[in-house]
Amino acid sequence: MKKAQICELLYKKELAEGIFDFRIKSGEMADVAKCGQFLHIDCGDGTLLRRPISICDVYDDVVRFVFEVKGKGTKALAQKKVGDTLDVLGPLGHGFDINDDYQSPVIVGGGIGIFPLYQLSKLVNNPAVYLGFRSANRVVMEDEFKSVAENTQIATDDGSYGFKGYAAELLKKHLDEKPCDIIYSCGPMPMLRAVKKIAEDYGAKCQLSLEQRMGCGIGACLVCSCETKREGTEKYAKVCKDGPVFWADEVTLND
Amino acid sequence: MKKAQICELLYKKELAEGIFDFRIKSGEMADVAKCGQFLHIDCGDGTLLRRPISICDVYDDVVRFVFEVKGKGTKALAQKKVGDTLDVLGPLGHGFDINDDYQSPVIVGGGIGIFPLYQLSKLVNNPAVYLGFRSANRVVMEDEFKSVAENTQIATDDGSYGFKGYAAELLKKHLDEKPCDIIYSCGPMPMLRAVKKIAEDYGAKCQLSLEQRMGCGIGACLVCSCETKREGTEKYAKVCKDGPVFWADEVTLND
Amino acid sequence: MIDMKVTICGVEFKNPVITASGTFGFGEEYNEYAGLNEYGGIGVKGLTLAPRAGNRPPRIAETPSGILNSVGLQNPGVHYFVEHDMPKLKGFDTNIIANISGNTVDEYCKMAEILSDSDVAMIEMNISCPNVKHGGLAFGTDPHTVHDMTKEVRKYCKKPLIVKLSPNVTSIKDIAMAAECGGADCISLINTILGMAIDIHSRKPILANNMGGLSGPAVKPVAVRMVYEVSTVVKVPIIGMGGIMSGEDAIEFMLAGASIVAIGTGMFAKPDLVMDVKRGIETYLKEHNITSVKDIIGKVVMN
Amino acid sequence: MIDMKVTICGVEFKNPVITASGTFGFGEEYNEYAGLNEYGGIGVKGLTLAPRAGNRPPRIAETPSGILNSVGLQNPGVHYFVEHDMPKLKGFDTNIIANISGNTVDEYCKMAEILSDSDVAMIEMNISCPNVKHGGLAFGTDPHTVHDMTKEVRKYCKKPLIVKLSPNVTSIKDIAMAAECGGADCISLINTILGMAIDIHSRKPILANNMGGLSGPAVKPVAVRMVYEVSTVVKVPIIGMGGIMSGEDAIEFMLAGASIVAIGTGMFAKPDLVMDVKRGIETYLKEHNITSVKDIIGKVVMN
Ligand SMILES: Cc1cc2nc3c(=O)[nH]c(=O)nc-3n(C[C@H](O)[C@H](O)[C@H](O)COP(=O)(O)OP(=O)(O)OC[C@H]3O[C@@H](n4cnc5c(N)ncnc54)[C@H](O)[C@@H]3O)c2cc1C
Ligand SMILES: Cc1cc2nc3c(=O)[nH]c(=O)nc-3n(C[C@H](O)[C@H](O)[C@H](O)COP(=O)(O)OP(=O)(O)OC[C@H]3O[C@@H](n4cnc5c(N)ncnc54)[C@H](O)[C@@H]3O)c2cc1C
Ligand SMILES: Cc1cc2nc3c(=O)[nH]c(=O)nc-3n(C[C@H](O)[C@H](O)[C@H](O)COP(=O)(O)O)c2cc1C
Ligand SMILES: Cc1cc2nc3c(=O)[nH]c(=O)nc-3n(C[C@H](O)[C@H](O)[C@H](O)COP(=O)(O)O)c2cc1C
Ligand code: FES
Ligand code: FES
Repeated sequence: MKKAQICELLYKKELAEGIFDFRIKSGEMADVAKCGQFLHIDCGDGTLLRRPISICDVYDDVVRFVFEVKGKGTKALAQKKVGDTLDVLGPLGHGFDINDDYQSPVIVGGGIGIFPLYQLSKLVNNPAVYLGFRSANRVVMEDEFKSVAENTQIATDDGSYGFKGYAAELLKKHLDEKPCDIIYSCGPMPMLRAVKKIAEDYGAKCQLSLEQRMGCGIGACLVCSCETKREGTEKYAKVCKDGPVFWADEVTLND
Repeated sequence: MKKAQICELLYKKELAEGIFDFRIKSGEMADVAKCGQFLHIDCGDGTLLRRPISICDVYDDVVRFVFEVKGKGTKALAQKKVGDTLDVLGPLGHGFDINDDYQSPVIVGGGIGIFPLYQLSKLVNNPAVYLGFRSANRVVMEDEFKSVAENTQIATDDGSYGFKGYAAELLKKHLDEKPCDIIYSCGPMPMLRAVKKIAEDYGAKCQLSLEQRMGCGIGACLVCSCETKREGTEKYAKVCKDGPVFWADEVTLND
Repeated sequence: MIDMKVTICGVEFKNPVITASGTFGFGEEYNEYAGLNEYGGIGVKGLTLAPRAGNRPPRIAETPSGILNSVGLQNPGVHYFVEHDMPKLKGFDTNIIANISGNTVDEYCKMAEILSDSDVAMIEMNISCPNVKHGGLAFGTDPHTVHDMTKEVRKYCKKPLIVKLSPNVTSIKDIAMAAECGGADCISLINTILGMAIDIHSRKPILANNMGGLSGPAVKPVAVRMVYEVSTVVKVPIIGMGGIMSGEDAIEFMLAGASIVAIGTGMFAKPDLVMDVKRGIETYLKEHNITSVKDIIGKVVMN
Repeated sequence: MIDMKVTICGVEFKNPVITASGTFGFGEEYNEYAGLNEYGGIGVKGLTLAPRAGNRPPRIAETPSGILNSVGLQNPGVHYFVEHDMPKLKGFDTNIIANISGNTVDEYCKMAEILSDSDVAMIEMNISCPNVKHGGLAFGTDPHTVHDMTKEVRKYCKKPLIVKLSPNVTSIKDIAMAAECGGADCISLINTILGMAIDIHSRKPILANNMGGLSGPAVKPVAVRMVYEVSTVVKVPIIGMGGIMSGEDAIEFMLAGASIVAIGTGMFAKPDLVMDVKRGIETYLKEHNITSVKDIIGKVVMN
């Protein structure tokens, strides 16, 4: 029987202002977690709903996630101290399609979307990784990504660090010059739309990790829908259960 | 201008199961607190209303209060750790009439009602103190009371410690045998009713500290009413502002 | 041993805790967190005659101690349910309560007819969904409409018929009496309260559908009041819901007059909440030396 | 500099944040926590023609993110107010809004007449108090009654007349339109939602009056929805309230259509909340480069 787990917070670090690296103890979750899945976390402080946060990495019996403080829930979560316990549901959802057939994967991340891509960068064959941030002071985990994927390149919207522009532009340049048999991407909706479009234009396979406001997180309440290409009742897929990772050609990104 | 104060929790001890002794730092409050006043405390954890808790004692810049875990608010309060801060409004209300004219005061407390009587026992002249508890394992602060008022006697409902019976019975015995120029009492409603009755029967002056569910705590919202002897709109007094300490002959204790 | 059985409309519930329609899908997902066989019953996702895609996302917003949802009855249609979901659900030893919504009275009748031939234990007529343009809430706010609809649907319904009331009304008593007069075998309440939340930075309502239904602990005092009010005017049993998060909350509803309680939003926080609530009720009964849960139904003592 | 001034019904408010009637007494107490001169206005405790003792205690219960109250209009009567409280309140540089409740239409008219000769800036007709047997809520739930009452009271009222609406209705729009047609110069909403909480151990309702009015953050989504709905059907300005705890909450109400916002229950948690809310609004306006608070009123963009 699955259940919510009470996990001790083992490690906590603020990577940049408002961005926290948490590592919690849960052998049970670490054992079964698949890259790209997420946790549904009770943040406390009177929040009713859990908050979905992607798994960033897994070591032994430790699950790592990194999150940015946005509103009430993540603010309360950031207040937790090492030694406190977290009530966590997971791992949930479907992760990335990782497959040894892919020889030249490209990973494109933006903002908080880079966190689920870290473990992915370790697990796929020699990926090219393009990470976009608003500006230099929001750049996090660069060294970590570089240590697992030497072809990591940073872009900032304002050019204050690395390439000036969007990570999607780096993807385009890559596709113009180098081979790519799959694109994995996670980040803000405009970025995902751009990546989807580029993938279509270049005929590349592409997986996107989506976000949506959630209730149950396990597929029962139908609130976390994303529009798919199919029609009828199947028009909407569930981000929590069918996703959060989808094949780009399945979803419209209209929402 | 008055305001809610953010006070550090300096000391915390569980005196008996679910009964906590808290000491917080607030020079401002310690300076002005009067014996019998209360604090209105934000307990956190999604509680909307503050919780009223009596001041138990004041030392230098430290305010002490003792409380029992009852429901959501006191439960959350009990979770606070030394070093955490509390958001406290106070001191509020009107305290006891302390007056050197009183030469033989008797203090009668029951359950959580004993806490506001501790400082009082120190400040009045040689009081006789009768404290009632449900049973032996609920007896707290006995030594402390004895060290400030040698005539302290304990009663338990079930006779598992001290006198078997109610503190009010000890009061009655006292009045039969010894002088008393004022009675101060705080405790559960049945005890207060008994004390009020005894005071009337013996013609003794008597002050009671009452409890009522509160909103604002400062006299504006009129939810904390207690019935008084007067009629008309003045039928209800405000426990938070006119009290919590009232002269026994002013209140009906009908509620 | 505490007797947790409650029988309403001739249907025996092994305990009085069921799930609220729409929050529980068709059971599959939650079955992984607590065996459905332990449940008194399960209310499954609201059905319509034809399949429905539901409203655009986002469909949920958190509010203080509550949520707004605007799912809009996404469902595969009553035929699909009978053919694909019921066969799976039949395998569980629990009561299945179907929940139906129509655009017209005729649709309700058709669905009641179809479901009457299935293995559902009861049929709940949802005339209180705030998230659809036609039918739903519009039906549930006028006593005459409620009466006439219930009477009509009753003719086609061979199972006990529950009428689910909307709290978005001036007098819940009038609506409940109309439903009872029309032939309702049971009343369930409350459905969600219409609400709105605005993202002050984008200046747009958070829900793509603009408005949605409020549920969760925030609505509990309103729900308890309405259950009590309805209990004073109808003789049929009541299924009470709205913000139940614990055994204590469930007891509050039962004292107010509910024979059965349903859990919805609370499960999003705790996927095995139904079990928690059941255990919480048992603990309370033990503490108070009550041997049968039936003995607390409607036992509030008014001041 | 940000312009926080809002003028409604010819009355200038130095900022759009006022207190909600009944939560603020007559101002004295809160003046010790934040100078009343800083307030846009203050809504004082509900008045009746004769003094009223109010309901038996307990009069308050905490519910998830909300409270139930059953004060029942304890007040010294309108005459006492005019003679004893107004002289003190006059000393403050802020708008005083009187709030009146009557057992009969006639009583409302008398009170409006009496207060018209005082220095109050506006008169708020409370036809939505759930805590009194006569008048109150009973008046506020029927459009015809609301229309006729407003029309009658309007005749005697020489100050701008606010009609305060009850959320305990099927269609808040119908009631608001009725009030506007009857001559209301302004609509305020929401008053409290009727609710109940039961102490499961004593089995009695916590409030001695059994039922009470729900307020606080729990009701915010319902209040925002109703303010928006009313804004779509009336031309008169709206005073919005219900669960405001921050500048962000206030902005939500203003975007939904409120010209002025009122703070009630929130002050029990934070006695200087009015100031917090005012500063929160200013911060938001600065961040969004908006120079006048007037520019956000009703500016929600529906999806
Ligand atoms: C599958 C998935 C994985 C995610 N992984 C990460 C991650 O690794 N790191 C990270 O920083 N963030 C991640 N997010 C986003 C994160 O869930 C939101 O930032 C967070 O829920 C905001 O909660 P809040 O209380 O701080 O904000 P509030 O705005 O106060 O939240 C209010 C409500 O809206 C929901 N909500 C608000 N923004 C989002 C959003 N972008 N996505 C989903 N729900 C939202 C909240 O969950 C909550 O129910 C992920 C989201 C999803 C769906
Ligand atoms: C003037 C005054 C002084 C007090 N001093 C002390 C003290 O020194 N030590 C101590 O242990 N307790 C004291 N109490 C009682 C204490 O306030 C309650 O036990 C506490 O509020 C319960 O809160 P809760 O959230 O744990 O319980 P819940 O039952 O969850 O509270 C729900 C609501 O009811 C109110 N409430 C419940 N019980 C009481 C009560 N007995 N009196 C007032 N409000 C209540 C709460 O404040 C809250 O608003 C005092 C009460 C008053 C009025
Ligand atoms: C996401 C969601 C979907 C719902 N869908 C339905 C539905 O299809 N049919 C129905 O009758 N009620 C539906 N409801 C209402 C619930 O069944 C229930 O009446 C309400 O949520 C109050 O209970 P709660 O506070 O425990 O959630 C839905 C509620 C939620 C939160
Ligand atoms: C204790 C209390 C007393 C109230 N008394 C009155 C009143 O006398 N007249 C009135 O119009 N509204 C009264 N109200 C309603 C408030 O003015 C307000 O409409 C409601 O509480 C919603 O706002 P809030 O959530 O900010 O409190 C009262 C509310 C509370 C909590
Ligand atoms: S969050 Fe409930 S179905 Fe996805
Ligand atoms: S608690 Fe508000 S007047 Fe006493």
